[in-house]
Amino acid sequence: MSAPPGTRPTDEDGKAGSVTAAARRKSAARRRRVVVRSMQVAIAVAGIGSWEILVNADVLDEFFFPRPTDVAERIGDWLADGEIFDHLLVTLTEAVLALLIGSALGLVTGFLLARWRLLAEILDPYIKMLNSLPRVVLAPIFLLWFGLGIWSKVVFGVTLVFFIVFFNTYQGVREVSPVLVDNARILGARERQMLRHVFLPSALTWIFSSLHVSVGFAIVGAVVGEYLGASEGMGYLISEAEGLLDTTGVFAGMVVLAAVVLVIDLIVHRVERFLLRWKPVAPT
Amino acid sequence: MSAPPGTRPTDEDGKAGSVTAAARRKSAARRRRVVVRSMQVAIAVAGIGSWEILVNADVLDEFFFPRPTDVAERIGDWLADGEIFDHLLVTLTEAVLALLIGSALGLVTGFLLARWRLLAEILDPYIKMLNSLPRVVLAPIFLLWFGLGIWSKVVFGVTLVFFIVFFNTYQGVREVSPVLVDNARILGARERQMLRHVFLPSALTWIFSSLHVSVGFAIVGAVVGEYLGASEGMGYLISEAEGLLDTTGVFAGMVVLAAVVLVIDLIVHRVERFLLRWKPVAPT
Amino acid sequence: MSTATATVELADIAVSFPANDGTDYTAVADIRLCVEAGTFVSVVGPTGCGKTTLLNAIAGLLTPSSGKVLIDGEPLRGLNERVGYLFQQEALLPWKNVLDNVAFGLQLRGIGRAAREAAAREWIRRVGLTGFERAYPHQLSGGMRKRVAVAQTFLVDPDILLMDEPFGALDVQTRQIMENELLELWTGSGKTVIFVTHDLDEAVSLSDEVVLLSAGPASHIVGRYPIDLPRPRDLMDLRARPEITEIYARIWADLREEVMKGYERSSGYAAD
Amino acid sequence: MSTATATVELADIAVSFPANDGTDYTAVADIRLCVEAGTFVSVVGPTGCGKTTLLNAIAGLLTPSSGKVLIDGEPLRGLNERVGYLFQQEALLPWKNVLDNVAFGLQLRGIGRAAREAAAREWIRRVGLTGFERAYPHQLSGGMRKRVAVAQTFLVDPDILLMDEPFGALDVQTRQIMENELLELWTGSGKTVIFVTHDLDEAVSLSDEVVLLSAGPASHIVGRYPIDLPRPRDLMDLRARPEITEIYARIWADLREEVMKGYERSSGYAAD
Amino acid sequence: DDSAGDGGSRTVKIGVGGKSLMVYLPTTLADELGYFTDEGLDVTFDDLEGGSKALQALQGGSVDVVNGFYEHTIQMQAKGRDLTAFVAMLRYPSMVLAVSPKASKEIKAVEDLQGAKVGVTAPGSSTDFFLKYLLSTNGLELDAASVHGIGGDTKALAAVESGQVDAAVLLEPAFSLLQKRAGEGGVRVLEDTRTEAGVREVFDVSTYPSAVLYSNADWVDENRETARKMAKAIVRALNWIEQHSAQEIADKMPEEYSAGEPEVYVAALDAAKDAYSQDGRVSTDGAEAVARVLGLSIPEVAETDIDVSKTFTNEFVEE
Ligand SMILES: Nc1ncnc2c1ncn2[C@@H]1O[C@H](COP(=O)(O)OP(=O)(O)OP(=O)(O)O)[C@@H](O)[C@H]1O
Ligand SMILES: Nc1ncnc2c1ncn2[C@@H]1O[C@H](COP(=O)(O)OP(=O)(O)OP(=O)(O)O)[C@@H](O)[C@H]1O
Ligand SMILES: [Mg+2]
Ligand SMILES: [Mg+2]
Repeated sequence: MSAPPGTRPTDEDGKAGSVTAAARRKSAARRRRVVVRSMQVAIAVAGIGSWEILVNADVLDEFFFPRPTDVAERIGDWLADGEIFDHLLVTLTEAVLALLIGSALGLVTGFLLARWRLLAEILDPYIKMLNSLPRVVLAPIFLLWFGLGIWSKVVFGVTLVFFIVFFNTYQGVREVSPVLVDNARILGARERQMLRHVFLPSALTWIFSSLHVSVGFAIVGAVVGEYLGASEGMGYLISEAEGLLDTTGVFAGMVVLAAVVLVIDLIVHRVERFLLRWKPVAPT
Repeated sequence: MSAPPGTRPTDEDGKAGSVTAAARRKSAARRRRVVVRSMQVAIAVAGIGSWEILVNADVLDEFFFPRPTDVAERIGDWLADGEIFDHLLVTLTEAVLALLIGSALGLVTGFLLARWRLLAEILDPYIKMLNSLPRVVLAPIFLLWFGLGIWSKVVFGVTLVFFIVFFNTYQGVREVSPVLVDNARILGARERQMLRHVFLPSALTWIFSSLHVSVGFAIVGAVVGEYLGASEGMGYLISEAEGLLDTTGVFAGMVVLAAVVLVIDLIVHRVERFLLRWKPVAPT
Repeated sequence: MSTATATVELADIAVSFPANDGTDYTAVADIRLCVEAGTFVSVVGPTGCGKTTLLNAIAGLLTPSSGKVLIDGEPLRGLNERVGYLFQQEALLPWKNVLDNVAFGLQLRGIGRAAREAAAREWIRRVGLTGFERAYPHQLSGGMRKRVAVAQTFLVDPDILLMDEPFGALDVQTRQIMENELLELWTGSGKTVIFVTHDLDEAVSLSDEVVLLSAGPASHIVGRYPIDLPRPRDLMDLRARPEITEIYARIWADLREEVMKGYERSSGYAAD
Repeated sequence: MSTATATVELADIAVSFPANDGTDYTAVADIRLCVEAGTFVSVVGPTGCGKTTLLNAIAGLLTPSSGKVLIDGEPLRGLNERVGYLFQQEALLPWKNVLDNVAFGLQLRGIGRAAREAAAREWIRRVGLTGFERAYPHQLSGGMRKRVAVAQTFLVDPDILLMDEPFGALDVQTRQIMENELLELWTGSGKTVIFVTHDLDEAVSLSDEVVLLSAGPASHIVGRYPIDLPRPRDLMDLRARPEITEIYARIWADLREEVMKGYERSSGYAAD
Repeated sequence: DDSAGDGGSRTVKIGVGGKSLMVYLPTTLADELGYFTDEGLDVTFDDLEGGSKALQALQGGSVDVVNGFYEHTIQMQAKGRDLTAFVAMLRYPSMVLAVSPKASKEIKAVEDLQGAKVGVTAPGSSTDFFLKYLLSTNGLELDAASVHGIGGDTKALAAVESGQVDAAVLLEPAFSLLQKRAGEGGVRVLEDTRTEAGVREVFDVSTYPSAVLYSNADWVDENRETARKMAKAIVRALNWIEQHSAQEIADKMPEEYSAGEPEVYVAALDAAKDAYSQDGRVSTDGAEAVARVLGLSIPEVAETDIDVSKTFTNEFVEE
């Protein structure tokens, strides 16, 4: 791709040329963002529009697939009413706590086992068995230990997030380039310093990859936890609507959740971009 | 660590020395395996034993934490009865299908989006929103679309496995060393060949890391799917036991599941070891 | 063996990279160079001046910020399909053993297993790695990996050969063997070779012309030294010939000046 | 600057690696070598003979299959805490910029930011990278990365310095500057230096002794060439001196023999 | 201060196995009408995913009282734990065995369920016991029909409507909605326990206790005053129900409850209204009927000599 002829003359001089290049890169990025946003909107419009049309044409059963306009209206009511914010806050608190605690535990365990291989081999089957337990079935025990408040939901989310983060951290640490490890050790790094300067930064892409999945699972954990027993929160709202066969309410609840996830993920993404700022842009 | 003096003389000759080294490595590996296995057994014995003692001492409520001996007895009954195998087979079929379909979809989507970055940017929010939907709430729609048979459970599992595999594949492909990519392209690789020879092998550690988590989630998906509506399978069995307030049955079901997971994971592990046989042993 | 030839022309090329403070770092600028089809050109210059950058531009892996790369007079768009490129960094596929790595180019061209493995084994022999066909890259020494890369690149027989310090990790003698293999491959093939090296001896004795780049930033061509020696050349003999020593001394002096300039300048220019 | 000195002794060392067919590949065998404290020894040999393997053993990164590494007469267990090691491969931390990479060793020793950055800047200047303090490794050329690694290793001032082809990626002049820096660092410091290189000129002009390894497998020491030249040496002058040319020629011939042997042998030994 | 002077705590946590379910309506209504407050009680609700989760919450100490099914008191007695139901809110269990409009075969009576797929809310739940009881009283084996757990709400509706199950035991308001959606005569009803006639036909008793407030026997003993106040509030709510129309009741319920399809809600309420208890009492013959039904499905209950008198008390509702 050659430069447009108009920009040519300034390129003769090194500095001026470089400014143009930077400007060009910036405007290309802006153009790309516009394309992305408009495509996203187009997809949303097309998806929701065809949904609405299909419902109106009775192809989709309105009971199971409530009209998007009804869902929007319900959300509007909720927002106007304001009560939704209390529920949302509860669920959000649970999800964020689950994300923080779950990933902290996953990180620590992942590092520990990746560095202490014998322990990893010993615990391997236990971890895999624990990961296969259906959390829903364990709900009574969570209730027993953590009560009906937010903590049983947090634990619920933690049991999902933990394993996702753990497996990726574990593998991420083991994937660290041996030369980097050797070099740091020769330069005098103790185990703790290795973690901080070598293993953690190197495993970061792995960790963030798992965090992106975890955001969704933390929300799911909180909601399902509430669904199983609670007196507030989005899961409670959804479960109540479900008991009343009010599918519009169920969908409205899910839409609100989905919107919230985007916000949390945006935060994760920002942190990621900051921590991984040293990375070369990926090849295409 | 110096060699034991006894083995020294043979080392004078290159070939003999190397045979000894290979033998030494092998016996070290065997010793390690023995340590690992015996520690695993020790943990199991200690864990189950103290559980039994705590229940007998009424520290743990038997209503929530059934006596391990009772659980074992129940499993024995089930095995003797033989009916358990039908249930197990159903759940296993669902889980394996969920694992296969979910990871295949995750892989394909992951590759597609990693290679087609504009599409990835456009779809990004949608994927994250979908991942945050509580699957349990969607059960009516799964049921409507996929019936009460195994397929609604498979879909349930797929919705869990897909995201885990997808996010890791996506990141794994993007982490491929740019030099390898450039080299392969210069050597004449078309996009399909790049996938086969560069991206797939390079992303394999990422993919397998996600598969290890996915095995557990596939089982969970199948069980929870059955839990929500089925006439057979381990989830049905567990849910029935729960309705009957028969916690012994609930735990027995979970123990059987956990055992099964180890078997599936063993298979995944074997495949992994074969496909990643080119890897140097990780540094310690 | 292919017989197509290709002229490589760098028309007023500049390349800049985004620096961490948001400005640009201009690596090379004002590069005008025409490499006639079938000639062997070496590029030398102070480390970090932009040699690799130029090769990347010719390979189409990097789009110049301004200027064009012309192949046979046609502006290059996207990847240059006619080049073979021996990278400065290691670029072997870690999951393929030596045999499969060397045969990779042929595999991509759809050549059957038997045929490509026979060809690969021949090149493995020529770079002295017989016996290591089944070894994976991590089981080889640095120099051995480099030789595998040489075999990999030579085997696909490209019209344009870009080589970035290919023999730097080899001992003198193995290096000579490799140089001879290269000349043998090149002689009469009509290939265009662009060869980056730090060994002036090597540059002078192999090439038709040596191009000297200035110290960065905004590195440009400061000298071109045609080497009018008869071919075929006997590399062993060559180094003693007076013409060689004379050219060598000139390049050496010019390069030294550039390096010193760069050293002094480096405290003046700030990337941060 | 530390003043402790260390004798490095390789007592009958052999190293073998598991090959892919389950047998072992013996890289080096019967290595007996004593490097006196404070001496500068270069190791040369055909590529793939086992030079890096030896350095790894001395650094404690690799346990010999038989034999012992003795440091000041004490058998080495685990990592050798007294070495600095300039790896043949790239080993910079990609997430640290040049300044932080160079200062890394001091950071690990708990030295405060201001002090370690001042020291690091000084070394960055000495390797000619002023202006690139904030650049990340992927923004540097191959030779620049190598120089960052040099600065990183030199800055921690170890008793034993292991260097694996440190200057191979540098142009001749920058290489000389680096060699001078190395000699300056070493002279009078009592450091023991073990230096792997393919440049015989470099080996001869820097060292007290050159050690030649045979071609692999089971590589062993085939020649030791003491270089009895007065110090301090003027590297520029040195290469013209007749003693040098003579030693050079001897090593050259012996090395050539080894390389040729290896080439012939390589079809006889099979790793697969 | 947490105690109401003599005999009991002032704050009560009630666990409900699906608060929006119509069978538990009187509790919500009592709360909405302020009857608990009138008694000086501070009541909070926790909504649990089902009756057994609510029971587990009680066992684990997360809630004080459960608004759940009477059967659990019998099941727990078989496990050697005493629960006491102290006020009933339903006299007819309100379970309806209905045939799917898309049933795979002609089903006219319970006998025709042989080999059919039948939906219940969950295996091991009241609906499951109900089905087993019907099968056995109609001369079929307990496993004559294959039982599917399909939940009690949207999922159940989806399963029945689409013919995933041939028949199902449904609760309100799912059944009313099904009827409305299938149109006049679209749904064949095999058994309907929303009326006295239905209950008598199926169980051969006049009342059959289902939704109740129960707690651990110890708790009831120690909080007699609180139990009495709660029972009183519920009975007042029951009386209020009797005296008002379905529409009026619906209007008193929280707004969300009529957010979906208000007409269906009212219609369902209208159909179920008769099933609510009038005096809050549990009858002994009804309790024995429950024990009989459970004994069929649960060997543990069959093997135990159940003393139903220990599972409930009417002393708090008898004023
Ligand atoms: N991706 C990049 N981002 C920023 N700067 C870069 C990038 N790649 C190269 N540079 C800069 O461009 C200049 C030239 O780099 P290049 O790799 O072409 O040098 P070179 O001549 O090949 O050096 P060497 O002999 O050491 O290999 C260097 O100053 C380097 O810092
Ligand atoms: N991890 C390994 N597994 C198997 N073989 C290995 C391994 N590392 C090195 N070798 C073998 O040991 C021999 C010596 O390797 P080494 O890297 O020491 O060579 P070198 O002398 O440093 O060569 P160069 O000059 O090319 O760097 C080689 O034949 C190599 O194949
Ligand atoms: Mg370069
Ligand atoms: Mg080496």
